[in-house]
Amino acid sequence: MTTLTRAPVRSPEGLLRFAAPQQFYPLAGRLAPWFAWAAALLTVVGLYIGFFVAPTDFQQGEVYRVIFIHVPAAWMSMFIYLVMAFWAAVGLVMNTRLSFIMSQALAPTGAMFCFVALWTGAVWGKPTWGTYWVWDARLTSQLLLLFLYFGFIALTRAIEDPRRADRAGAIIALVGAVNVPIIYFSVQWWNTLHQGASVSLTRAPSMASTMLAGMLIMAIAAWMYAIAVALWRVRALILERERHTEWVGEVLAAEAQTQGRAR
Amino acid sequence: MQWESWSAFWQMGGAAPYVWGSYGVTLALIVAELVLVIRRRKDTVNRLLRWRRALGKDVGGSQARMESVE
Amino acid sequence: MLQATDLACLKGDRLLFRGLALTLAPGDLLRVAGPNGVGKTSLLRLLTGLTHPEAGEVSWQGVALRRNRERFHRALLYLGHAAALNDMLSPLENLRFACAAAGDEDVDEERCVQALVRIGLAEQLDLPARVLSQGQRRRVGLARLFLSAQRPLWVLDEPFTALDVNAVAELATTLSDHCAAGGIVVLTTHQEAPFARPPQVLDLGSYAC
Amino acid sequence: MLSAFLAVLRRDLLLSWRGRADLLVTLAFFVIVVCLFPFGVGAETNQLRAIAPGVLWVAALLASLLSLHRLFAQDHADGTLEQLLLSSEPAVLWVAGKIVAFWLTTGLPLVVAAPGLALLFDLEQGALPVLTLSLALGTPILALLGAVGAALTLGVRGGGMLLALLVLPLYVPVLIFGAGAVDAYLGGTGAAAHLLLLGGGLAGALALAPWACAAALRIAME
Repeated sequence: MTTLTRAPVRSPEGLLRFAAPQQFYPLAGRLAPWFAWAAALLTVVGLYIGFFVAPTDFQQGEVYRVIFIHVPAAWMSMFIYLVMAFWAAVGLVMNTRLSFIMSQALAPTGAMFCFVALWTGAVWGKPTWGTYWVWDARLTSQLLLLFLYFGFIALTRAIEDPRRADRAGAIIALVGAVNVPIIYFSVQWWNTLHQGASVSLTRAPSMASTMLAGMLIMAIAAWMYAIAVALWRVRALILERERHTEWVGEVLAAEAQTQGRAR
Repeated sequence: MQWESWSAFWQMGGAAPYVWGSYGVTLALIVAELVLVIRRRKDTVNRLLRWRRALGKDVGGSQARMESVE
Repeated sequence: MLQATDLACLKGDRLLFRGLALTLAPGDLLRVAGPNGVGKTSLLRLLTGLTHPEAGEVSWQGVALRRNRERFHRALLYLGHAAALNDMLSPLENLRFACAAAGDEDVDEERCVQALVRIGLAEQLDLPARVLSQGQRRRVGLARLFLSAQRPLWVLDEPFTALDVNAVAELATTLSDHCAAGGIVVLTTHQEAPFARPPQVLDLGSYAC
Repeated sequence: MLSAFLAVLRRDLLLSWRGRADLLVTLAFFVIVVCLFPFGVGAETNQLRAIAPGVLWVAALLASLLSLHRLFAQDHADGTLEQLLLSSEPAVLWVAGKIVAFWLTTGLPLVVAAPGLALLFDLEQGALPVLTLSLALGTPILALLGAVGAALTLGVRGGGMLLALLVLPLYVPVLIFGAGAVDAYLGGTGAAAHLLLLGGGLAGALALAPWACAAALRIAME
């Protein structure tokens, strides 16, 4: 016997799934400025230490001061990829939309840091090695990481259905994350075979503690910056995704009012 | 203090183009990213507001029906 | 027994329908009706487990599809909008592949030939599929009905399209027989067909958002 | 259990045979790309000998990318993919069948043709078996990884370019160990380590890629 009925109430599980972005949106809006200010403050402190406290390097002279952005950027670019893959995995397993949005919001910042690491590495290389680019294991895997970022961003942008874009992006992020260590070790292997260990970015162990302090503070600043920007981007993505819900309508109405007042 | 004068600071012991080139590009990229993020948010809000207004009457109607369902 | 509770379907950023529930027991023949774009195909694909609902759940014999995929797919025959024919293969090759890929290991070449002859493609058995007419292509897909009697649940998207009057009548008889034997049929169609007893109708338009 | 695997394998091989002109295009592309290099870098024998492994490997990699976007496209367009996803057999099996058929029709010809082309670069005779073996182990990895990319970009606008962007970075380790195997043999250190690593990579890709590919196909049908 066929029965065709209209369900009276939504299941609680469904409600929960719809609700998560709604609660995160205002939270992200409240948190982001704090992270942004922390980033700005730490950058000022870090750069002060880097430029005015840390001594001149006895081998490289002043050029080494690029380290205060190069190393944090390189760390962030790798770490953000792993965080992206983590959110992708969470999204695939738990089926939560917010996780996919998080991983997509992180990608452009990760790519930016990746490019910064490459650029500063190359610029640093010219006075140190006499050439802008060597096919050093780190630089090369950094370059490939940039391509992985581009692939992820291009794929998630090219697919129009957001559900499919989320999941397809998650798979490529995970495949990439499995490959990042493989790429790194293979490039290192290849590098040692072809050039020997003559050219390496490995820094002297006797790094002055003020140098290290400046670098670490800059790394934390990069962290704060990445979080702030990702949160802001998440907000825009959430609005876009949830546009057919009631609460986005309310948010938009409030935005329209403030815009009107500003004019 | 590491520097004898401000001009010594800007010259960076002869490595000025490399050091300031790195910092300049990084700063430019960060500013560009921030601008893009802020503009993206504005664009999204404006586009969605336009979208709501365009659908205005329809949305209102179906909204009412959805509420009557629940 | 096929059961759906509180289904919501999102396509792109548009909510097609929500709050849809249905229960189909052996012997039921359900016709999904509604204007174009209301989500008839989307509903059928939800019921086959090809897509996942935005909210709600589909279950087969009381177990949710995602926990029961293999058993459910053994019980299901879905014929979609596209005929699943490769133009470079003959109807016979296409049909044999379709059965083997679906997991019907007991279907041999002899039975495929019989099915194709019965549906009126005796002369086209070995021609490449690209020379077939629309109606003939549709028939190759429908030939699987004769080989899938052991699959209780048939989900058919527009099975009557491009068929002539006689073929429509024959197909209606086949579907009615399947239901009489305890099967379940869900289909979409825009045309009336002479079923043995009138199908139940689900008007999707009334669930639209 | 294997019926879906065998059915897909048999059908795809049959389809490739009926459309065999397409296969020759892949092979011709491989040959032509390899032959372009002497024009670009000069025909100095020692130099050609030195770059031969890399050239052959890069050309094989590009050639295997050439027809990759067609791996699932036809089945996607005509509805066969839907039917396969509704099979009661596990999707991993028939996905593996498709990948095997794809490699047999596009990868294997490259493996067979490579030693002949290597002679054009005056590669040492003893290195030919190493080259062949490295390609035989490496090109299946390319097919497996590529299949994941092909499934992800199925039906996406600009899919072909996107596919290249997605999979080429992932191909780099294969290229390194593949070309490296021949270099290592020529350098006298022996190719065993490289070939073992390639073999390990193949085992890993065989274990993981069909799953990822099946998941990507399910996503693509949503």
